[in-house]
Amino acid sequence: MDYSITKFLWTLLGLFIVLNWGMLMSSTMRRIGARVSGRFGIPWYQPWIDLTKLYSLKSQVSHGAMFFLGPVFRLMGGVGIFLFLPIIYGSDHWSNYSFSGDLILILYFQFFGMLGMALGAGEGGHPHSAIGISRGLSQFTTIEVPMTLAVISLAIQYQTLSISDIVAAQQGGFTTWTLWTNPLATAAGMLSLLGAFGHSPFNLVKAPNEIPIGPPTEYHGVFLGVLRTNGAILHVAEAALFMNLFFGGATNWVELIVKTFLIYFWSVFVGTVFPRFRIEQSVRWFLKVPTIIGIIAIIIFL
Amino acid sequence: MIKKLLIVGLLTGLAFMFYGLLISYNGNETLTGLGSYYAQNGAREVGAANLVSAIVVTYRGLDTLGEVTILFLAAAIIGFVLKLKKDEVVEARPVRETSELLTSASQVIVPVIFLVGVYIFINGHLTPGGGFQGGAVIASGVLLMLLANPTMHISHNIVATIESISGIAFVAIGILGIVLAGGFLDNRLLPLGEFGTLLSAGAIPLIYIFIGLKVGAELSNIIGTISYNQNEKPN
Amino acid sequence: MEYIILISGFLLVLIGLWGILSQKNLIKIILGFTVFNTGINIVMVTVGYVKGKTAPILDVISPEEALTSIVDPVPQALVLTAIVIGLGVTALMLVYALKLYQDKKTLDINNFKDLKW
Amino acid sequence: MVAPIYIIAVALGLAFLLGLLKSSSTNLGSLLMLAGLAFIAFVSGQWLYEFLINGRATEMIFTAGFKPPFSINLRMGMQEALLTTMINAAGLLSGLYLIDTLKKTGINSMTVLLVFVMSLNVIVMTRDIFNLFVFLEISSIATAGLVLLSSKGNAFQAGMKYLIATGIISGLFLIGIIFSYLYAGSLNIDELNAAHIMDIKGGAIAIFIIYVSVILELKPFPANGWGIDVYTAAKPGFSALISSGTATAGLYVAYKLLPLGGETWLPYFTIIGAITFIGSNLMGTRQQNPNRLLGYSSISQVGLLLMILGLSNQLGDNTLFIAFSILISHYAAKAGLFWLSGIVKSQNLEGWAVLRKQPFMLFLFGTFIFALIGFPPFPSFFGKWQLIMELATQENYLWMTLILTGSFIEAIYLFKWLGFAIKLDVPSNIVMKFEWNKYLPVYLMALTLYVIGFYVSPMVEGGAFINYIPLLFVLALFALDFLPVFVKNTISIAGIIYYMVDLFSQLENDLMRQIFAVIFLGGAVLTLMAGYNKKGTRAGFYPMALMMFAGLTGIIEANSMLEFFFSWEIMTAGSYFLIIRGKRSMPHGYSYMLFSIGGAYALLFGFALAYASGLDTTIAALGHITQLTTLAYTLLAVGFMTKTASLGLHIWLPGAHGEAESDVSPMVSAILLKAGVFGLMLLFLYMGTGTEGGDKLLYVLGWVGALTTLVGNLGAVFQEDAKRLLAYSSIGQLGYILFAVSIMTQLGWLAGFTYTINHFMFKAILFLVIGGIVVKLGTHNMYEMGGMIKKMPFSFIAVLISIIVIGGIPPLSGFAGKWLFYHAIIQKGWYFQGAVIFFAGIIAFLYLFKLIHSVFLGQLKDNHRNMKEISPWILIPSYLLIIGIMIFSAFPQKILQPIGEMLSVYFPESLHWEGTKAYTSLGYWDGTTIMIVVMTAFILLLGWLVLMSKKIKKVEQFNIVYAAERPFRPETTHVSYNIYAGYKKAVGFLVTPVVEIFWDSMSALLFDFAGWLRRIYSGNMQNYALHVVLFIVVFYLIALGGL
Repeated sequence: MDYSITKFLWTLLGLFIVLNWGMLMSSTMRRIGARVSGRFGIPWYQPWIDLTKLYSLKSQVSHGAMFFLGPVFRLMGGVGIFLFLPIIYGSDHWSNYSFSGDLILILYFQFFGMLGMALGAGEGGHPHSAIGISRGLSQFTTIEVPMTLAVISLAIQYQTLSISDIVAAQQGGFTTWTLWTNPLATAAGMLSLLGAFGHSPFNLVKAPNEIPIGPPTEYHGVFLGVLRTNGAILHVAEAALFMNLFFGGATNWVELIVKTFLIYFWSVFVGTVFPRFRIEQSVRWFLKVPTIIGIIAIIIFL
Repeated sequence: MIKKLLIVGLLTGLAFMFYGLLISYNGNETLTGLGSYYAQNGAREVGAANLVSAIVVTYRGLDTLGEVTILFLAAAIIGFVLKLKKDEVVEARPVRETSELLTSASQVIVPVIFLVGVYIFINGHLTPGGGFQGGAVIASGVLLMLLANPTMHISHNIVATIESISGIAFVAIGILGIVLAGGFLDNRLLPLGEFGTLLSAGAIPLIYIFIGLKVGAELSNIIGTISYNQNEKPN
Repeated sequence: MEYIILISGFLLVLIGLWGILSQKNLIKIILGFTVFNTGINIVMVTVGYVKGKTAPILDVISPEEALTSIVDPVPQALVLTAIVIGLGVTALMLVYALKLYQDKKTLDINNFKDLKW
Repeated sequence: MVAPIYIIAVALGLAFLLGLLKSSSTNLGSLLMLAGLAFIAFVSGQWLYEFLINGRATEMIFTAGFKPPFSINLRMGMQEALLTTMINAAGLLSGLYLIDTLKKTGINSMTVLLVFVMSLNVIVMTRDIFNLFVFLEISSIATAGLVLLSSKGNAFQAGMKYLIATGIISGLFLIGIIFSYLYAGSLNIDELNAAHIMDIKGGAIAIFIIYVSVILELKPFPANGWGIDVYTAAKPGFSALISSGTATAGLYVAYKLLPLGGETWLPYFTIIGAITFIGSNLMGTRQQNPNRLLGYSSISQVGLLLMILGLSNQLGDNTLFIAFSILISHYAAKAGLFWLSGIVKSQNLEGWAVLRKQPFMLFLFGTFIFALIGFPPFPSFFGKWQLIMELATQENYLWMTLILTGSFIEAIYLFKWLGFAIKLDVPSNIVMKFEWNKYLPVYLMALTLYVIGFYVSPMVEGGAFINYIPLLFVLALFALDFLPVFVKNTISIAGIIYYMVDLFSQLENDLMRQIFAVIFLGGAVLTLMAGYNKKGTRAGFYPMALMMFAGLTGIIEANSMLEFFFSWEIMTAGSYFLIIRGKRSMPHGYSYMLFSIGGAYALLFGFALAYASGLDTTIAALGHITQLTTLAYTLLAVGFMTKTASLGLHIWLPGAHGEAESDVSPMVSAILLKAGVFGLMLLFLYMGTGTEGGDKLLYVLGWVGALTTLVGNLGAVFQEDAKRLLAYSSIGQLGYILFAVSIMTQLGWLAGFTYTINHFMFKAILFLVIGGIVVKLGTHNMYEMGGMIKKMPFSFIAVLISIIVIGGIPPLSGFAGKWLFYHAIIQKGWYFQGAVIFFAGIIAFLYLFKLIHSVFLGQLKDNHRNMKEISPWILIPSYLLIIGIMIFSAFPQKILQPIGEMLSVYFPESLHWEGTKAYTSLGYWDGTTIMIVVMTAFILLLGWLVLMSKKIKKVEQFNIVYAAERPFRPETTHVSYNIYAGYKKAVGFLVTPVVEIFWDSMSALLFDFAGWLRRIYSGNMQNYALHVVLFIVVFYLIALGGL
């Protein structure tokens, strides 16, 4: 592994690009959402304004050490996924610290941030934090079922668990994408992605309207800034992961931007069309259609 | 009713088993096995004219000791059983008047009975009979006395003493057999004497006397204890 | 001849058992036992019988002729012991019956079921 | 040398002499009686000594100076000397024990007792069948009489029942004797045996009658109501003698007469024995009265011994050894228990809790129970072992199964009883008074068990190598039990460390055993350290804990299957006592024990099949099982899986671990469960892959492992009790291990080892810390906790690190397990199992969050505001383990690489290392790099946040707004109870306690069946007589009906 300072700087640059692209993507999506509901929506630069504001707020409240560390964990989760992901295929500079991109590492690194966030919010002592987390975790267990099945299916298909190798196997044109070579795994993965991105109908966890308070209010100022930062990075990183797994990866930044945008758009699109599930509904849902698709995706390889 | 049928069924099963024994039994034409040995050598070895006595007292003396022990045990158990619940209220049995005939006759007959009993056990090695028979006869005398006089009290001490001393004597003779003769309960510790006479067959007459006394005492003891217990007044 | 005795012995055993198993009165059950024991004793003596021979007492028979003229003395000796043992057991049973009667004022066997299961 | 005939002469002479005494001189009488009993005990003991030490030849005693068959003869040989010594010792001790009762009932009763013991001697010694009959009658009559020592009214009923039944039996016996005399011409047993009268129809019937009488005297099920009542009604002091003495003599009679009918009759002995063994034990399960229970148990043991006699032609030369070792255990244990019963004087099992007032007596009680079940180091253990081994070599699987089933049923009620004694409230109305004459016999019987066990062990193949040193250490701690905790703890730790150092020098080239040695003994040291926290003497804890560790060490050291099983059972016993120490542990300790015993019997069966395959006693025999191979491996796996609490066999674990004491939970969870893992690994290594049955088994076990994980983790999610949550989590973790090991590739095993090591570390930490908190807060319920992070920050960090490991979150070592798992699964092709495993793995987050949130985060309760951090003695071992976790996480290759090399001997290499990188065909992974990257990034981000944050204000607990107001009650604000309600709605059906329902209905079925069956014991003596006749007729029709 290359621990040189240049490597570090390249990675930092990549992170910066991803962060900005993430923010831009989220404002764009919000605008699309607003237009669909007949509103005008926010300006595209709104996230930067928000972030600047949050980082410069002075009044800060802390409930204790874990409360303080929670956002760090959360951000580490997002950044970590980025770090361990070969973001541009075939590029030494943009492969970060991924050592050929181990899929399992990334799948499990998602928990890092979640756990930290959960603990930090927990120390805040707000009942809604605990409720939200319990729902989030409940839903997450089932989101991961089709995802796991899809990953296993890919592993069987490509006989590797390295993201770089999976992307490499998809090089050679549009038709070699997993999307076409293994459509069922892709379907399972993309359904799972809906939950992972947490848009409607799987956004009871965040419950933006009914529960106006909870972690987002408990965490304010810089804390919220850190969380927002993470959100931006995480969305791109995760979209990039799906891109790598199912859509042939990206050999340059343009390809990455286009593909991640479309992947992200898929979740927003579903979110604007479907109403929200209750938690047990979403749990059941994930254990039904996506899981069955995932199982079939494996069976065809047996 | 079902139970009765079951019993009948079971007894039929047993009968089936006995039938098996029966059909394979052909009767003995000649004396064989142990019996022939005793017939040939019993008189010479033990010196008792009554071969059954020879077997009972000498060859199978240990059985006899056990047998005496059983009676002794029965008496002992009855002894401690019947004194167990002294405090319990026992209804006094209405004692019926004994008939004149019985009272008078018993006074005459009892001594004779005792005498016959003694005769039987003393001659046990010569004639049919022996210690048990004699003892039983003596006990029947005691029973007659009790019938004649239901409230009569048989002295436990005397009976027990006779019983114990004869028992000890029996064992002692047995041990003497080891010391003086071939083994435990060997009758040849005394000279065999002339075959067919009273003073013959070594220690058999002696043993029979003790057995007779002991059995008589034990049976009397049992009868007496039961009778006493029956008559016990509530205290 | 010996068959008849043997059969009657077995019959007595069965009759005794019938009494033991079917009678409700303890005293009758004990009587059943005496019948049962008697039957067994008869069977035992019969087994020792030798056709046409006499008792194993050498008063008139000389010891030399004994082998050819007496029945087997062993079963007789055994019976003697068995009788006494039966007597002891019967005496005990009677005393137990007595105590049971004193306890419950009845001799019906169905009343003594304090211990079960 | 005193001739054996003096046993009769002196006893009878004394008995008659007693009749001369006045009825008031009971003191003299009792002295004479004891002298008599002592004398005959001396005579037989002296003969035993002669035979044992001087190798004297068998002595024949001819009465009346004539040679058999013309006169009665007795025999005094090794067997007779041994049995009469046993009988006379029991007689003497019973006499001593009953001395007060005897004085009360008078001299007559002393006479009867003396004669009774004497008659048993003659029964053993005599070689004449009629003489046997006479003395059998004496013993029957004496028994009927001695029942009446009890002043209870029902004693007469019992006596009468006994007389009626034995009357019928002895009458028939006479018929049998006379007809066998008719055909054989002799009454001498040796001549009868040689006469072969089986060929004549009448002879066969005669033999049948003799056999049925002898068997009936042994009280076979179900024709034994009359016998049971005697046990129940008699004074326990006398029941002891019936159980130990009469049974011994009666069995010897059966043994003496075995050649009479020849081999054709042996199966009947076996069948009747088996029916009795199982039937009586079934009845035992429904008993409330200790004496009656012991009665059933006695009869069942006799049934077992009868079986052994019946199997003698197959057991060959080992018959006597097997019979003796089981008989002596039964003898001493049953006598001891009956005598104890007389001391406790309780009419129900619950009353035995009074034993806790006298811990030593409780210890003896436990000794007897364990000896009856056949635990080491008692003789019955070796006897049963040898029995099962021999039966397996003869392919007698049916009898093996029946014997083990019967033993298991026996364990059901005996351990229920033991549990009552250990756990129920001490009744105030029962007083145990110390009377030396009652206590001494109990002590002596217990001592007998230990001593004989020690002397018997070398007689079994492989038994000579059993290492008793750890047990001696345990014994020493028993002796030191009065010392304060601090001293005992130090001694224990020092002893274990010393032993561990010693052990390591022996295990030089065996990495697998080294790892487990570290887990077992290193774990022992760490968990024991927490014990410094306790005050007082902690009576009984240290011997039991060390016993468990001794057993654990033993299974590592074992070279032979016997040593392994020996240690396995020692470990089970120790852990049972540890588990049952918890406040509410009675039912859990009980179910733990039952599952353990069931598992142990499965193991025993498997070992036996292994032994039978090549007559090899070493553990390596597991490698070449040819008899019923698949069944053998399945049984062995099931046996080990009872310890790893795999699905179906897991229901004991949550209670047992959850309710155990705070430092016991880590011992049994982090350490003890690994014994099962060790066993499984051992088994699988020997089994290997490629066999058809074995591979199927592995496939099934893989699924079992996966589903265990799911059930365990789901179960944990819905717990409100912190320790139970951890316990369910253990089930889940052990499921992973089972799954991993079943994969049978290098990767799978590496995953298994990683999980094993991790689970050891984090579960020890969690149970230590959570256990400490539970004790400190006085509640198990998580919703009653909360906010502890402020009070117990060190505990929080320990728990946090542990849950990161459980969750498999990088960069800690848990991730290594997950990574290896994915690779192993995909290589193996077990995709669906793998999917289940990973689903379960994510579910783990639910309970982990619940645990850490409910305890440490959320709202601090008012009554906990003054709480302090838990004891440093808990934190020190926890932090030592955390250091271990950190090292393992940062340098996984240091441990995994050698393990991989070790495994490459057994499996094709599927993982190789380059520096810190682990390569498989699917990818590679580098724990050290991950650690560095994550740590660096985390520190940078933390720095970023610190840099950005200004003027952070620490706020109070309730500085939140909730439902438009500021809450003020932590109870209403702390969200913890049923936190996953929505989840439960969706997937709650998966936690339906199917397995519990299954086992519950199984036990209900058993109990109902026993309850239905025992209605035959109607109490009516006539029915009992009917049973006897029925038994005879049915037996006759089966045995000779067609003749």
